[in-house]
Amino acid sequence: MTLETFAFLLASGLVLGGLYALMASGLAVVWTTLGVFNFAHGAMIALGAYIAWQVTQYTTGGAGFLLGAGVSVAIMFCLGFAMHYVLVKPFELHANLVLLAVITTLAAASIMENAILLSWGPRDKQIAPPFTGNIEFLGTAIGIHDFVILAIALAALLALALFLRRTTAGRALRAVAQNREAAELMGFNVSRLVAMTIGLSAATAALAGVFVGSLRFISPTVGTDPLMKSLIVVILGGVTRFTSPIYAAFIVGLAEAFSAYFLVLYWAPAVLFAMMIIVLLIKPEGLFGRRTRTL
Amino acid sequence: MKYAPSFQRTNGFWPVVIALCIAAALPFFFTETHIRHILILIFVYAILASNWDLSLGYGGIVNFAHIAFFAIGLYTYGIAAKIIGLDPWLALLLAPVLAIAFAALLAIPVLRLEGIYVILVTIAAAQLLFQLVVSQGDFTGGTSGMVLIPRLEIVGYRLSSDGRIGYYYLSLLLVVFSTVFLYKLERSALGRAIKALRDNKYYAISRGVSEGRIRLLTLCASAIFPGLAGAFYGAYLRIASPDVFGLGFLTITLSILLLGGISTIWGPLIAAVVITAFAEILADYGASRSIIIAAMIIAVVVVYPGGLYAAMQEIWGLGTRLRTNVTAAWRRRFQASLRQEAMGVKDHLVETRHGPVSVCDTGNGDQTIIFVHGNSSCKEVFRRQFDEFAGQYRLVTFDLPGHGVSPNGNPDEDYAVEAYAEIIRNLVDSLDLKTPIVFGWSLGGYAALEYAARGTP
Amino acid sequence: MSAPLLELRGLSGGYPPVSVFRGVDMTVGNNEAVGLFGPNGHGKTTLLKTVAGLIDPRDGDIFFAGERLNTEGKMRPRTSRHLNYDLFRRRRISAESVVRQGLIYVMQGNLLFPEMTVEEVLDIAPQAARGRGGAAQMRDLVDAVFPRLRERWHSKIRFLSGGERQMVSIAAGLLALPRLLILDEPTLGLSPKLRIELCEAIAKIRAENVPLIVVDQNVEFLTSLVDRLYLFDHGAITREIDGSAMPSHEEVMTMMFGEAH
Amino acid sequence: MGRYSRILAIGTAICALTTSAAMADLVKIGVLAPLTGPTASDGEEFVRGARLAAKEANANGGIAGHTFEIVTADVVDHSAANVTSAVERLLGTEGVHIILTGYASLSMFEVELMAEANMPYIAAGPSPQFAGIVSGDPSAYDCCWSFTADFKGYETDVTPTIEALLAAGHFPLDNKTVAIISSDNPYSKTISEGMKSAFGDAGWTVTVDELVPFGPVGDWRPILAKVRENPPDVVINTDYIPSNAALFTNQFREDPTDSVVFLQYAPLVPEFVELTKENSDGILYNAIGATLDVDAWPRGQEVAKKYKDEYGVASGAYGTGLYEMATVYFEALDKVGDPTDHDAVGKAIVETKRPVTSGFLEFDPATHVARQGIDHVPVTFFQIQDGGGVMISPDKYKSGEFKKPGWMSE
Repeated sequence: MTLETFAFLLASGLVLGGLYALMASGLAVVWTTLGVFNFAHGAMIALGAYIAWQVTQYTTGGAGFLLGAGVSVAIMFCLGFAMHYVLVKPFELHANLVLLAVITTLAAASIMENAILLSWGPRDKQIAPPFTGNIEFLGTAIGIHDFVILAIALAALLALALFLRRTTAGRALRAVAQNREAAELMGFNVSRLVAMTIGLSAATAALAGVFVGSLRFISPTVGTDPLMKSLIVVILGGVTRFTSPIYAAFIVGLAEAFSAYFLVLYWAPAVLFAMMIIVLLIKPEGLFGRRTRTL
Repeated sequence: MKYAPSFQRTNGFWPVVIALCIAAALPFFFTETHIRHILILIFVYAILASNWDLSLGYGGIVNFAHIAFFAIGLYTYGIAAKIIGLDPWLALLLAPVLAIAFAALLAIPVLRLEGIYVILVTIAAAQLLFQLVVSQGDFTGGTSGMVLIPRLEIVGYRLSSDGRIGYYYLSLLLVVFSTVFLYKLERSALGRAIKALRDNKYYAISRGVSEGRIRLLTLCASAIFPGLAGAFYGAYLRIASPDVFGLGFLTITLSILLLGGISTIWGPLIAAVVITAFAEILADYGASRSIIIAAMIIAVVVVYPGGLYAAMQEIWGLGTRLRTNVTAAWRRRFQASLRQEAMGVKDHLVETRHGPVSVCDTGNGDQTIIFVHGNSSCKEVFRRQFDEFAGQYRLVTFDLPGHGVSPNGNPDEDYAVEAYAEIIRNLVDSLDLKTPIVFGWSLGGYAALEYAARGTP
Repeated sequence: MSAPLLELRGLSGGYPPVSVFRGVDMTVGNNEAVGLFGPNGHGKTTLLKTVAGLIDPRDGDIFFAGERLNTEGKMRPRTSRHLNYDLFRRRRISAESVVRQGLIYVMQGNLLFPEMTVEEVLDIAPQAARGRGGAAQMRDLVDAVFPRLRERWHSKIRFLSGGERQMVSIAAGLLALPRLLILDEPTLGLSPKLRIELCEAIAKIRAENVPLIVVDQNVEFLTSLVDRLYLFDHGAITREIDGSAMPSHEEVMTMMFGEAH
Repeated sequence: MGRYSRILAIGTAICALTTSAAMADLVKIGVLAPLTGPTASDGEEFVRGARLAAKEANANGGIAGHTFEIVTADVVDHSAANVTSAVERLLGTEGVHIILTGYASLSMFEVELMAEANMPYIAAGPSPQFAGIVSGDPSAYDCCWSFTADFKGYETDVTPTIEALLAAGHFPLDNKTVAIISSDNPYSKTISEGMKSAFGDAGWTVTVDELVPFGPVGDWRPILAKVRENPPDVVINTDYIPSNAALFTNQFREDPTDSVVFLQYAPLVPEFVELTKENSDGILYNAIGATLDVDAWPRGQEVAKKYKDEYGVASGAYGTGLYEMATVYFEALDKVGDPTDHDAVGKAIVETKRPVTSGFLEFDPATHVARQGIDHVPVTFFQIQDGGGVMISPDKYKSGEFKKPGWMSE
């Protein structure tokens, strides 16, 4: 294998990894806080992408892209916030919370997908990438846009991590995730904090959607594949810590790129699912996880 | 089981008989194959959902690979009947065997995990199976599936002839068998062990229930009829395609299960009819149809998590309460003389903290004796005591809430020993009974003890 | 006499349909420390959780500093077992509003937030006290009472010992500027050395005139600390003992379980 | 046409004329289409094409005294359950006497249901699957016809066409190497397998032979890395999903090799060019059954224009295809007169010999599949030039010449 090929695969793996990290961290944040799996995460990615696309129809170029991303993140945050009150809060004390949340989030995903279909139609679309052209990366050419996206994704994750660790508001969110009753006794409005967490998750989904929509293409069902991928990432990494799915995302991205080269892409999904079962069997808390849940 | 009445003596007997008769007669009213097709689909969904309830509702194992049992049945039938050339009926019987084998395999990871991890590992297992099916294109037809799977015939008669009437009755038969199986299982020792393990795992284990064995059996038992239904589906549609692994199929079945209500056998059957019919009515609305159905599911789950069957039971219960209340009121009004004849005094309603109760009070005497009757009884059981002691003591007795001619109480509040004790105290206060002797019979005895324990002399 | 700081009138509650405590009347005066003593499993914690707003009371009222904490009226019984009442019924009391009023409940055996550091926990603790003065004073008090916490400032809670966790809990409660602090079994399961350290710390807090309700299994500690003692048994207050005649351990046992004990 | 049937036809025509008011009943044309789900964009085209044909026929006073209305049934995700339900719905709808579709299921199993109900069915799904079901007992499937021609040309015609381009001196032939990438679905896989043997027979070497799982592909770069290690003369990707093909094109253009690029089907879908913009200039693709919107084939131009005038957007293969299927049915109905006589309609359809948008339509009685070939439905080769497909082969229809793609060296 030449250095060129290696660089090429590395770039591919890193970009995929960054994308997966962004998708999976949103899923993990909700999971850690509520202990439920949000099946609507894929649909939120799709909806975020469509909102941004709509904005870029009015404002083009780099400004349009930024504005689109901003508007999409803001709208999706509000939607995520509202979703908590409709989809989870009403039965958060119910014994079957996990199961009920599965069905409400599945239903919400169906609503969002079909609403997208009704409002934007079924055809593939792309959010015009603001950066075109290639850059040299260790002797091979890769689209600039991919790298910019990777950088923004990492910056967004870093910002989220800093928010959660360093600010009082972020610490309050972590407190709610770790011990709900104690947080309530500290005088926090737990429902609002949980809703904020889901809002944050939706915002990262929107960002991921904008990136998918500009790197790849969007259709109403574009979220299905990211949902499965983030599921795998989250399980491999474990959900107990905010950072663990991020490592796992890069591992999965790189593994996908290199295994597609060395083995065949064909078996990649099967290998991933088999890995997922094995990890669940021997270390259910994930490769980088611990027993306690935290944000 | 000793304390459960036989099915013939339950409230459900006649409704089930009537539903069965209607189901058997339906094809004569609906001759179009379209409607029969929908009915067959309803039966298939009903089998899938109600058997899923065995693991999910009764067993508490959230198995998202349940649809994979169906898929295995489907592909087993397809491969056995078409590629190996087995007799279709034998292939049909082979399907559940392989489904059980897969369930046993699935049990290995499931046994080690809890809660949401079970969901994840089963999703992964189903996806892995999907990859396997798709990759073995030579046997399974790959992504497009295998077509022209042999159909079922009975001595040359195709079950699909005469507007699919054969398939209709076969699927009805499957539903009946599946339901009888689930009903019997639920009431067997195994069924009790399954429920015990769900409700209090460690207690159940400490009482000798083997967690591993029971969970394995639960999964295997829940695989039998889905496997059969899968094979039936293959024979009926004559295609085995990998889309049964998709999220769509899973969502419909899960919606049916949750809408019907978990931990009931009948709920999923009812919901299968409701959801499929509803989806069919809305078929012309395209994307809006999915939105409406999804919104409906959210609404039900959020507002009434118990599901349709629980709602039906509550409405039924409401009816019963209304009926008994009306009867009690009618008796208070028009049969007072009969009771007066027995007791010697006329009864009247006295207000208490737990609603009005019907009281007989002889009214004179220094020492009062209060008689409290037992479960499913009434104050008139004390008529001989009233005959005997009248004159010597002041005698008081009353109908507990929901008994005799007292109005019904609220089940959460009023049907408890503590509440009965409080009623006694209220009566003592309002009738000015001073320091009574309280005589309790059976349940009344507990009420009397509770009254005494509260330190009211 | 001015109105008491906390007043419970005929409070009943529990986890429906089970009723855990009934008809509890209790008062805590301004600047008063009150002890609550009774056997385990008889509903003390459920009562205090109700006061703290974690559980809806079924009947009765809670007044704090002259204001009612719960919404008025008796909890209406459920007529349907499956209808989701959480959707239709507003909670009758919320922990958030209770804490904002300055009634702080420190839970027993509190694991707190295992993955956060002491610093982080104490950073978010004053949240509820926004708009009330005296924060700096309280910080000094915490430093003075729990010098140990400074040493563990950047340790995660899950690495702390049980006693240290309890200290963090109490410190967090203090930083919320309590007008009344409820300590639920603060010395439960601690080593004797730590227990003594914690008891001393609580005494220091009391010395700062912080009104307290303390639940503990140690009668000596309670009687040395509080002005009044309530005996709690079978979900009801069975006796109220005034500070002028604090009984010994043996006497309390006799009061609760009779002569044979 | 036999004497009796001619008399019958005249008789019917007279009846139709005399009692046209009374007899002018409504025939419903069932259209199976994915109205929701991932392929809903194609479904929209199906319905539009059929609707256009019905509107036109109604405007002309109907066919044999009948007017037409479109009823649709949603096959959603093409799953067996949804397709069956949709088919049953149409079969159960009063007044449906013909069912048309672009494609309903990938396996074409619904043909079986149509045959059982004896419902005339014209489909444009994958013809090998169709033929596989029908050829066992063609007479049992007299009602079912595949508008899609035999796919054999997809497998065989790429090699000679590229060799012809080489021979014409458009680009040098280094070492006769080809990289073939396919997706694991019956359509792409069958074609890529056939291509491999066709190239092998012609003395080519297959340097890369990749199969990717069916569904969205996140990144083609690892596969492109393999391609680049040993740059081939020709790169072929038979994955037909437009977004996959578009991503492939974009990522190929990041660091292109000195190769001719051939994609299967996807460039036919309008959004492919939209998504790739100038990156797709120079890409080759072919089609069987594409609209022959060229001067040499007036029928294709005419229908394509009609569609565009009606809906404001250009049709893909399915819009005009469904229009033509409806036309085929109208012609058959015109001959038979009675739409309820499904046997006769089926037999009339087999006699179809007429130009349609995709070529000259004639069915093979052995498989009920439209014949493929230069005189029937041809395999047409296109190159994307300045954002539009230019037909460069066969010579009979071509509208332009091959241009050397920008990424290839001089």
